[in-house]
Amino acid sequence: MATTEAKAAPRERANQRPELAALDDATLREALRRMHLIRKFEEEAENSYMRGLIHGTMHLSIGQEASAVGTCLPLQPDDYILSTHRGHGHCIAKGAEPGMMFAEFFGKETGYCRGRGGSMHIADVEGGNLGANGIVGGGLPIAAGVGLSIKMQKNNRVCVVFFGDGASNEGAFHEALNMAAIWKLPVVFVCENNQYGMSMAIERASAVPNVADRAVAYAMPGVTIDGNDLPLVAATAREAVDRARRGEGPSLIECKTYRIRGHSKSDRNLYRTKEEIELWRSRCPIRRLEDELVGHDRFDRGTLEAIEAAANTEIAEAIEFAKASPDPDISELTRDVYAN
Amino acid sequence: MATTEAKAAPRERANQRPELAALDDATLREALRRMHLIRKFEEEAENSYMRGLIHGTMHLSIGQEASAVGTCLPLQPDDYILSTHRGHGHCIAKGAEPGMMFAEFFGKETGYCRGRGGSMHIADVEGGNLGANGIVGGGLPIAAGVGLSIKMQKNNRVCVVFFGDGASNEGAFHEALNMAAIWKLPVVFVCENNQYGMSMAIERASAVPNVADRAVAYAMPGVTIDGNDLPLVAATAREAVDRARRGEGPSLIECKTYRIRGHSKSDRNLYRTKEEIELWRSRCPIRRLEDELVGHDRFDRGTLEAIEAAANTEIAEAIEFAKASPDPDISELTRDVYAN
Amino acid sequence: MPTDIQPAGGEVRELSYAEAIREALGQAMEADERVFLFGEDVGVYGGAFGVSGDLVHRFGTERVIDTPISELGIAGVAVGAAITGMRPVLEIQFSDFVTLAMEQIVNQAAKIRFMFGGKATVPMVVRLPGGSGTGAAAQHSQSLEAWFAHVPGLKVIQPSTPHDAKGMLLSALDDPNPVLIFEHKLLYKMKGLVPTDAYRVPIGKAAVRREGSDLTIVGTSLMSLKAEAAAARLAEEGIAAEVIDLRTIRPIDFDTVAASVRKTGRLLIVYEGVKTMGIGAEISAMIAESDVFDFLDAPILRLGGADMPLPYNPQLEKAAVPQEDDIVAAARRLKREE
Amino acid sequence: MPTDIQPAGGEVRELSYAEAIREALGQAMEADERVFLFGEDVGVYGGAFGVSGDLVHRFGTERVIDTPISELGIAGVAVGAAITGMRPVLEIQFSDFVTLAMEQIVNQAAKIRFMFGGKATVPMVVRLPGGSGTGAAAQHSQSLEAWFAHVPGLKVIQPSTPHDAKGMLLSALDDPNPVLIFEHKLLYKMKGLVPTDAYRVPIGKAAVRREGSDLTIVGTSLMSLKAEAAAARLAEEGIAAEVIDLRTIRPIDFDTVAASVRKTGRLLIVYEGVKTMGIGAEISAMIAESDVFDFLDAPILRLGGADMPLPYNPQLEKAAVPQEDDIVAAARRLKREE
Ligand SMILES: Cc1ncc(C[n+]2csc(CCOP(=O)(O)OP(=O)(O)O)c2C)c(N)n1
Ligand SMILES: Cc1ncc(C[n+]2csc(CCOP(=O)(O)OP(=O)(O)O)c2C)c(N)n1
Ligand SMILES: [Mg+2]
Ligand SMILES: [Mg+2]
Repeated sequence: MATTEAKAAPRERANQRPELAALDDATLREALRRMHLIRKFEEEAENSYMRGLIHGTMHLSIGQEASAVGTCLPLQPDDYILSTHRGHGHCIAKGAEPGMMFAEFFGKETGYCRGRGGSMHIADVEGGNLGANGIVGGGLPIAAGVGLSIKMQKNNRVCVVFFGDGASNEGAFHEALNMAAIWKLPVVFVCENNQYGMSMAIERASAVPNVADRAVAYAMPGVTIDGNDLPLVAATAREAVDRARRGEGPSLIECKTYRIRGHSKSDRNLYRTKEEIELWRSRCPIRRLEDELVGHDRFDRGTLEAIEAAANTEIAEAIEFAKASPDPDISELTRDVYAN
Repeated sequence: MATTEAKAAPRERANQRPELAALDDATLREALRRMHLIRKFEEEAENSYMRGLIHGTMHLSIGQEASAVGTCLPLQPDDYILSTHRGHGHCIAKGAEPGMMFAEFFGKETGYCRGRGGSMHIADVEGGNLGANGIVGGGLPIAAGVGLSIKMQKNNRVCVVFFGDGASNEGAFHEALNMAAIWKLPVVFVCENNQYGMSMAIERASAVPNVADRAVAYAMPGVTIDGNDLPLVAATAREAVDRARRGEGPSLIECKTYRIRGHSKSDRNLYRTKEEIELWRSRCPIRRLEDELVGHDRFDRGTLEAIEAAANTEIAEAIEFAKASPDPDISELTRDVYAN
Repeated sequence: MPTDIQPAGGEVRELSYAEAIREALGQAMEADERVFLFGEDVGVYGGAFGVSGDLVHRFGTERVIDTPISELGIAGVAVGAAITGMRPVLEIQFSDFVTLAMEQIVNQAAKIRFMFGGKATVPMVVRLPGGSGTGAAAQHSQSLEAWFAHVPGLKVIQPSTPHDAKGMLLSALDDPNPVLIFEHKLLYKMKGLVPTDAYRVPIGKAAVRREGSDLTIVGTSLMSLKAEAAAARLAEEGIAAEVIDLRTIRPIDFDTVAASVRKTGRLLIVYEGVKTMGIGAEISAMIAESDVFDFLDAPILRLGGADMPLPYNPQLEKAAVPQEDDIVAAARRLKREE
Repeated sequence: MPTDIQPAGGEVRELSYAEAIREALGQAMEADERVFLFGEDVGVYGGAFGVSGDLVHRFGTERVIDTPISELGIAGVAVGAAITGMRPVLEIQFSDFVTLAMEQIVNQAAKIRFMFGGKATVPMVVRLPGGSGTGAAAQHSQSLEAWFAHVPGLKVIQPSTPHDAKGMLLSALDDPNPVLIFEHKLLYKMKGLVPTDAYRVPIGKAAVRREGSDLTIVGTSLMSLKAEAAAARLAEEGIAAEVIDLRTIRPIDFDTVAASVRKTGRLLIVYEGVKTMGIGAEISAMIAESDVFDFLDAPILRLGGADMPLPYNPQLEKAAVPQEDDIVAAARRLKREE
């Protein structure tokens, strides 16, 4: 989703912080729509799971919507993203259809992966999403390859790769950031630091408190920001994306955020406190943006409610589409193992 | 090899730089002996290779003797080292017998690995050398394991792991340093930055000019030093080893040095200039130490010549031992694949 | 119910497969302070599949160690600890992630002893939950054990019952070599009789689960249970299948398989990994190159995973690996062959 | 001399195996700007085995790219480039180091197309020098190709002649799937006739190198050359061996092997990888489960690497893998069997 950035903010945005003032109404409306879509998508996915309609596992990003949507705001439709096991948000933020996502979740032929991939592998290749990934850190070296490909094809695109705090301790992180740096690849590394890799707090898992502290090891710009602040995420991402597009090389952005739900469906939350979860629940990135917008008279409550309601409707229709969709044909079991 | 460090240097060492003054005569004599042994060992290995007595390949560390010997000076006999494909120096520095090393090279039953390992796998487990390694970076995660083992057994040992500049771009480097840091393991990471990983100059391979610049990513002390300066290497290593032994965690030491020979026997040196090689040849760490010692009246030339001559004799005898040793018995082909 | 309950002392009672592993770990850690468990989320989380459970509370965070997500690194930690006197037990959270740790397992752990001329040992145990059936799709459902059967220096086991899981894990901890244990995720909740004592089940010995004279079915892991179920159904049709649970895939207990095939003249091998180059290939080839060849009355059949990544959709997922019906059908076909 | 020189246009002259690969790379890079070569020291160094040679001078450092020592990372780079329109050729300096890159090759490259429901392709080529005989010991001498024959989504080839090396590499570059090429290091200097044109040798087709009626010897890579030499000696004793060079180990050309065994009734498979779970296991099992079983007059023999890491000592190293004499002896034994 590409946005038009106001060089000088119109008069009525003059007293707003620059990150907010930089976003016009249409952009904000779309950003809010996508954040709601993500939230509802995941709540409904969770529901469907509880009701036995979805098998396997799932990793919900409820509470992390701002980093996904904010990061994708400055992207063009033909820019690339690479996502993670916790990838629904990235997928929607890059413009995917919730209907095809639900269909994938339900294992249907109409799903993004024709029911073969499931939640952990949803890819919207046409839309520039080169896939969620079941392997922690798996997308990082691939992103370097996408960056190299962009550079060789001189097509002026950019690749954003999302990963978690836990992934930053994988060797793949190190190798990918180093290659992106030495070759000045148009890649933006976006760490969604939700403070845990499964049960492992970042303080226990990582030698440094901030993932972005590692950017110096690759001589690339690195910044740690409040990942629940959509305008800030968008402004930070825009800078990195522009830099990448100018051929000046990669950046590392660390969005501090929190996953409200357990790691996956089997998590009993033994490694964190209820209080901590509640604290972060109160930092909901959606409500926070809405409050700021109302506070600055950018939107009134009615408009916000309408945006949310429309998202709810879209999700309800998406589920219906998915439910009504056909299952894969078992005779096509081994289709697409090889390309011809 | 453990050394006795003079708390206050004796009178006659008063005008010497502290790194030199800290080393007593016996220590220096032994350090010189080992540097000469390494140099001669490798020159003779090269000779034997040329004459067809050794098959396979070999990686010579001529020019890098100070980093190997200096690093091992503060180690106790039961401390551990982990070495690399370019490991003859480390092996001798930790106290191995050149005879058993040559025997290994010649594929003899009396070799350190009974002729099964060869140059790239020489290990002197009893002497605390847990092995050269054919895999670049392969020793790094193992070192973290050795460090953990030391910590769990509370045996007060220290593990030094050597690796090259090229190895610092392996994911293994990242994972190992992170684990050593979070668990405060008694490991000293010694990068022998000889400026090339095979044909790849560090400036082309790595995003940062100094490997030690990456220490911040693991919140551990990191220092870049002149690796051809034996007293400096020894002093730096001592500090890191002491720190590790005190339970204060790992350190990263980068010894800038140069390999005078090609990467291996098949190197045509297309990636560097004759001038560069000559420049570094003039920075020979052995001659340099000798000159400093003579300059400060620590030893006279005659003493130095005697040390070198003794080393030459030792190497000559070592070769004879190796040549006279028996080949492995082919009926024992699959022995030691498994332990019983 | 396993047919080879050891004459171990102590009570016998029902435990799940996961509980049996936990009991073995606890007993080993009590008996030998060199033993420790580490891996991703094995501590307070209790392991991704709940296998470690409360061990961290019993033994503390120094002996039940949560690691960063660094599979190559933690495999190296196991090697380093093993060669310097410890007895590490490493859990790779899903066996699919062993793809990141192959270097340390294959180039280091498996070879160090030989490369060093016998002057070191690498007594480490790696636990690897594998297999499909949980809807976890292509990167979390593989059965990769056959790769490791190709690697000299390793031992590779696949216990299929709680009894064997406990006894073979304890044997693995006695073993001075690196031992990989592939545990099928669908087995963790299955129950079986397990003695309270710290008994051993040997590595390298297959178990005859059911005797029969018409054909031999060799199964591994979950598939040996499916083979038993299939054999019960076949018996109703008058086909007497002998069922062998291979249990160890490196080294393979050729004698047990050979003795059975000499008797039955027919062999069917069932495993979940991809059929091509799966463990069944080796068993078939061992038989075909031995003197048992002369006893064969029919081709040697293999049932293995379809030639594809594991699909997410549950119907497809089921269709991609052998099911009880497939075993019954294959056994019938084999019985008819002349 | 290869028996299947394609009727390709252009002159035919002698090239070494390494030169043939280089020629294929050069022709592909000229014809298709999406093709590029990368890996450790493939640039000015010319490749650890001199395969890339002067390519960097012809195509520049933007298309012949030296990489850091980051095997996992560079495999990922191949995947990323392939799914976005490029045709990467990755050299893994020694195939042993692929142990560091398994994750990207097995979990990503091989599965992406399927996992994404067919909505992406991964046309990448990985070149992997392997094999023993150079005194490089256990971590630089392995033949690990059989692992990849177990991975659906990949194609795996092992050309044994300069002619096939060129033609199969060009086919690999046409292929929309990830193709792994295992090149034996001892082959690089071997010479053979190679047409100047950019001809293709198909993936998935074995080559009958010598016809014979007494037994079939299937060899892979260097071992197929040894098998040819052995067959020549056997002919002098009156044993007519048919020699098949398998060339592709995924997918295996079963038809060619089966047709031969139907004719000869005897099968010997020779490969350098560890015998247990090596590619011979699959070929044996395919025959033993097919109707060719009925044509077998003797057990199916395999000659493969000894069950051990490769030793450094040259005598031991030789003893650890099949040699021409071993093939002759095995063939004689097989011929005698009833
Ligand atoms: C290579 C690998 N190791 C382990 C896992 C199991 N696993 C899945 S998600 C996860 C935690 C990842 O943490 P982080 O990167 O912070 O992402 P988050 O889940 O917090 O979004 C783990 C350990 C995996 N999928 N892949
Ligand atoms: C994993 C791995 N990749 C590649 C190689 C081949 N190789 C051996 S040494 C070497 C260069 C290593 O460079 P560096 O770490 O700087 O050590 P140096 O040789 O300079 O001492 C390479 C690429 C290897 N042995 N292992
Ligand atoms: Mg996280
Ligand atoms: Mg170097």
